[in-house]
Amino acid sequence: MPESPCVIGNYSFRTPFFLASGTWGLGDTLLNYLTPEEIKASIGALITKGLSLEPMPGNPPPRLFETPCGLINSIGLENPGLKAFLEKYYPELKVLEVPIIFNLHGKALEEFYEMAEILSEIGEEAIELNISCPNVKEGGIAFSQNPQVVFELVKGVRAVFKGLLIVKLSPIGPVLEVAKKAEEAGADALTVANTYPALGVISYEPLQIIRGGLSGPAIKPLTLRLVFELSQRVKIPLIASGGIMSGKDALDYLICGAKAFQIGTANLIDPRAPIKIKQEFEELSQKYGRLLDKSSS
Amino acid sequence: MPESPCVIGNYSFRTPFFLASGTWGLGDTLLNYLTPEEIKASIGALITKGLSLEPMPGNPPPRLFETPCGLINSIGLENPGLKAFLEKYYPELKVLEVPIIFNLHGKALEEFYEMAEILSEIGEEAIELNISCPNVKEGGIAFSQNPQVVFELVKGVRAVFKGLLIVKLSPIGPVLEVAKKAEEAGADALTVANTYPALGVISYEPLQIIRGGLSGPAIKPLTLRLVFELSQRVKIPLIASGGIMSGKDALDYLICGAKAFQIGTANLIDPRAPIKIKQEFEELSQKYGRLLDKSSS
Amino acid sequence: MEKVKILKNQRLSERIYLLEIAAKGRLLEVNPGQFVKIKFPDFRYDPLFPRPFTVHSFQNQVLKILYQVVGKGTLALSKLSEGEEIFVFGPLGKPYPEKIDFPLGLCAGGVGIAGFGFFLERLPENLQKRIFLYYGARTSSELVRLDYFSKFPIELKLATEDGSAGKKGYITELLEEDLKEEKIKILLACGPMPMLKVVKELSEKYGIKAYLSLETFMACGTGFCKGCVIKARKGGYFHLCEEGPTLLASEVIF
Amino acid sequence: MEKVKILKNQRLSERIYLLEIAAKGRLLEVNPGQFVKIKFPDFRYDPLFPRPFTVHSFQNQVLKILYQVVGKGTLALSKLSEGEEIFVFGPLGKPYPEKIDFPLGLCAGGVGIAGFGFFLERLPENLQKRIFLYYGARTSSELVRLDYFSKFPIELKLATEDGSAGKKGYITELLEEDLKEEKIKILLACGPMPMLKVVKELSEKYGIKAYLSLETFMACGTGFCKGCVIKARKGGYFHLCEEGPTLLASEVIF
Ligand SMILES: Cc1cc2nc3c(=O)[nH]c(=O)nc-3n(C[C@H](O)[C@H](O)[C@H](O)COP(=O)(O)OP(=O)(O)OC[C@H]3O[C@@H](n4cnc5c(N)ncnc54)[C@H](O)[C@@H]3O)c2cc1C
Ligand SMILES: Cc1cc2nc3c(=O)[nH]c(=O)nc-3n(C[C@H](O)[C@H](O)[C@H](O)COP(=O)(O)OP(=O)(O)OC[C@H]3O[C@@H](n4cnc5c(N)ncnc54)[C@H](O)[C@@H]3O)c2cc1C
Ligand SMILES: Cc1cc2nc3c(=O)[nH]c(=O)nc-3n(C[C@H](O)[C@H](O)[C@H](O)COP(=O)(O)O)c2cc1C
Ligand SMILES: Cc1cc2nc3c(=O)[nH]c(=O)nc-3n(C[C@H](O)[C@H](O)[C@H](O)COP(=O)(O)O)c2cc1C
Ligand code: FES
Ligand code: FES
Repeated sequence: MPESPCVIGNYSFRTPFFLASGTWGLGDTLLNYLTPEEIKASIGALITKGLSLEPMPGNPPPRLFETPCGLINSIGLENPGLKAFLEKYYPELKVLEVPIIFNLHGKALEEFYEMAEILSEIGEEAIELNISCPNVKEGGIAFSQNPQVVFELVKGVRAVFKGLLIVKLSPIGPVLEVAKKAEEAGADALTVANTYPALGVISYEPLQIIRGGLSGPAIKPLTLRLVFELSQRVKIPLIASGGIMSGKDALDYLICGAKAFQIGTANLIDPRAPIKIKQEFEELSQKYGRLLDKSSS
Repeated sequence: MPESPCVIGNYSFRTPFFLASGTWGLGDTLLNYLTPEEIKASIGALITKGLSLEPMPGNPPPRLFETPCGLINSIGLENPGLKAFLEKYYPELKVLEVPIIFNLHGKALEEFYEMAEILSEIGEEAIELNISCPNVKEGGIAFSQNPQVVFELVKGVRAVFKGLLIVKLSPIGPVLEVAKKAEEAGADALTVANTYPALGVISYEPLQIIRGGLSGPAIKPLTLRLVFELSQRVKIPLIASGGIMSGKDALDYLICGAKAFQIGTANLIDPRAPIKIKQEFEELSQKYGRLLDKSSS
Repeated sequence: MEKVKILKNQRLSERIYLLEIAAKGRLLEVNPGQFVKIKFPDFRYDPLFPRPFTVHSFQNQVLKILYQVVGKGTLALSKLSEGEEIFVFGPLGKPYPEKIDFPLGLCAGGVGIAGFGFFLERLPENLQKRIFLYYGARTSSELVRLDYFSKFPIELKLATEDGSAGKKGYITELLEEDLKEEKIKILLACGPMPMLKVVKELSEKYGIKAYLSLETFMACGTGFCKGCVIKARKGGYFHLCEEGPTLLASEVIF
Repeated sequence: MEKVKILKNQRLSERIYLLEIAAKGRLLEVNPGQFVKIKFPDFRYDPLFPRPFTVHSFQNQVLKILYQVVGKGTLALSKLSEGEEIFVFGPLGKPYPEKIDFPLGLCAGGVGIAGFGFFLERLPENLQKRIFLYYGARTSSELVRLDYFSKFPIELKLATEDGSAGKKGYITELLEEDLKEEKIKILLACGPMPMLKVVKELSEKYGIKAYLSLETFMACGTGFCKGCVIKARKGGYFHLCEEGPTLLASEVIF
């Protein structure tokens, strides 16, 4: 059974369901919809919105476009910056006693190192390196197109940060090579994967186009395939992220080799989705227990 | 205005709507659903099912799985082989007087050359090289992961075939490089793109998994983005293929740089889809005529 | 695709419904054993594909579908009310085989009963009298349309898994009793896979011909996608939507 | 998400409907100006996101939504019948501003009228008397709920583009006449973008405060996605679902 507890690297999580970066805001409204007890019982870790060294205002509208069974977003990493986050938003989250994973975005390698050091100094234990955001001009997805750069990045962060180090892959580009390099450089786990570069024509008059990342049920068959392929090529644990809307989706990812599951777009539809998904997953796990034993062996 | 006629290379088509390979069978049941007049009026070209030198039985079931707004197929290029197709199915199609584009699949370069020669000898005028089928063990998508091999392939086919030469790209891998190489080697146009490698868990007991290619509305935002990016990097015309279900979808592709549109999964839902899509497209083109003029300039 | 009005969409049991539409256009040409596919005119792409259903009854231009709610498509169908419009496409597939011997055993599991209604409707009364209809379900409430089937001069035999109606057990047990007594010459079966497997085995054991109405997921139903395959004994595959859905048991492998 | 039963889903004009549900749970806490989002319990992921709607009326625990069919989500909503269940999530967004001067002008274009019903319901009668409600639509049949609004002791002014009811032309023309005569001190407007732009301009021209209820596509409505932004005059963005949907015209750029 994958839950109770879910072990990744040297860390163990109460449940394998994590809240995906950028899909629960900065956390300041989370408690409007879930009680601390519910959060503790269903959510294994909270992955912060992508944080950068300096504050970022994000992209101008339109930032969102609904597609068939999917969402294109181009938020552009709107965030108050790592330091302001630590001051203003973090204290409220910390009291929940749910592990916090810091999702970091840097325009250059040095920015990643600097943020990792800051977190290391205050004793933080988990980082997810976002090398795959399709919505920013500098950094972001560009990193994940070059396996050698990823190697250097992970190596550099590893040097200053001893905690749990997760690398969040882009689903496009030389994914297998990047995964291998991240593993080699000392990553503890891989998040598979970020959103898919996409385009939507919002209106013709005026002509409004959005370029952004596709998430949601539409991409699940693609990311599921990626998890499956990667699980046969790397040894470190895989954390699935892509269209997990139900317990079945999570179970599918488990069967294909994932150890934990990020809930992203589903939170936008319903902030209580994690509770529902975890419950469905447990019911299915009970029902198909033998199957799971086989697939995890 | 893009239609009447739609020009690609030295060829002109009555309409920019083509039937995508593998989504109208071998053509023997087409006339059950459309009259020859309807076909002539709405369909610019018929792209054959992927044909190989030798007959192929296709993959064992399950070959299909529906996903949210998408379809995973793993047909495995079931086809009677080029020669049998020419004998048994082709004569019936030829009388329709709609250009036929031969979609070819080879396990090795030589097989492509041989088929191109056969077609050249009988005076056929159009080929679409399928280097992107995700559902066969040999050939298929493997080709499109290597730009240099694509260069060689296209060069080789070009040497024996003087007609319209289209290369059908895979949406994954080094797409831009492959596109460039195909252009350089003498391709007249690119089809963007084939299906996306995907995986579906069909059932748990017994555990049934399908690996195949994802098509349909789910992938449209992804292929639209690809067309947009490619249109800025290659000069030869792009033929869009991915989730075109409505006139709006085609118009979106036009705006993003495509010159013609393949109707694929939509034919499976409704064999009369091409008529409907063409009509919607024309109505929209009228309405947003000025916009189109701008985007094509 | 014909756009037709729903005349009635009636719940018969917890999960089984009877849909009635006014047939028109090509639908009027449908024959027993063929199916249609149904699509909603709601601009929503999930579910993406129309769903296939056997024609259950076709009298006075009223076409009926007997269906069970198993997923999102059938759930959506079950929520439609009288007067709403749907697209119905067909007829698709091959009719039941033309030359059939009698006495004929029809074996149905659950909604697998659907197509046998239309079949009986088109059969001359003298042949109806030579029909044995074996109809099984989990429980009595799922044995639907008994009134309708009782009006035919057939021999109707029922079984339920919980014994709440008819014989307790599987319908294939009743069938085997009659096969032993050589009451029937040929079989036509429709129902869940496990039942069809038993029917296939029985037909081999008792050396009679059996036709099975099979199911696979269908994307097109028109022979376009080549996805609906069943392994053929002679090698290669049958395309169920074109060559089926009813195939000779002896010619398929599953 | 509360699962609630539909009490009524009535067609008022070609494209405008009135939905009534029995509120419960958190929904009981809703205030005028806030909105809810509606999702169908049908396991279909297209449309993917619940759709946001202002609360139009809330009396005796009956919550009403006035909505217009514009796409697949609202089309699906319009097809639901009495007794069916939907998920309703809310209240979301900020209520209308608390401190408002009178006389107050409410300016509505089309279904932009929705929120003003609930607003009036909660207003003491003496203040209702100091309300001017400007309500415009394309044609008379789209001026819905006139009976309901007529029951309030307000001054109701109508306009239609085709002149089939009220003044012929845009509602903002009526508004400007009264602004010229200094009849109103403050404005609250909801309707299509072009109308809101004119209201913004008028408020600047006549030097009065105007609040605008704005719209963007919303994925979450809960402040989670940061997608629903409107440019702020002071730099940066407003998140409409958290800080809106009603914002001071002078503070936004569009
Ligand atoms: C020729 C034909 C005639 C039919 N006639 C009738 C009839 O008369 N009455 C009737 O009630 N039904 C009939 N069916 C079955 C009916 O079409 C299905 O029950 C229906 O399509 C289910 O749609 P859904 O959206 O409700 O369920 P879905 O949500 O699509 O799925 C229902 C179940 O099927 C499983 N499933 C989905 N795809 C596959 C796959 N590729 N392989 C295996 N399992 C899969 C799912 O996991 C789920 O358990 C017929 C089918 C065929 C092929
Ligand atoms: C806070 C709030 C309150 C609202 N209150 C009401 C109300 O009380 N009554 C009411 O009738 N409506 C109200 N609306 C509008 C309502 O939510 C929409 O009309 C509805 O979501 C449309 O859904 P649909 O699926 O029917 O249309 P869709 O199919 O989603 O699209 C409808 C139209 O919007 C366009 N569109 C889609 N996405 C975007 C985008 N990102 N940017 C620009 N255009 C886009 C489409 O092209 C199409 O023309 C409110 C909206 C908000 C934000
Ligand atoms: C609105 C939105 C904002 C996101 N912001 C971030 C981010 O800041 N950092 C990041 O690594 N991923 C971000 N993502 C990606 C998600 O964390 C997740 O990996 C992706 O959406 C795929 O999962 P899903 O289909 O479950 O949403 C964002 C996604 C969405 C929809
Ligand atoms: C059932 C099926 C069979 C296909 N067979 C072929 C094929 O033989 N050769 C090929 O190049 N593409 C094949 N394709 C890909 C389609 O031609 C098309 O490029 C793809 O489905 C994307 O377009 P769509 O989303 O409009 O379907 C097939 C697709 C489907 C769904
Ligand atoms: S369902 Fe497509 S060929 Fe049979
Ligand atoms: S709609 Fe998501 S933050 Fe406002």
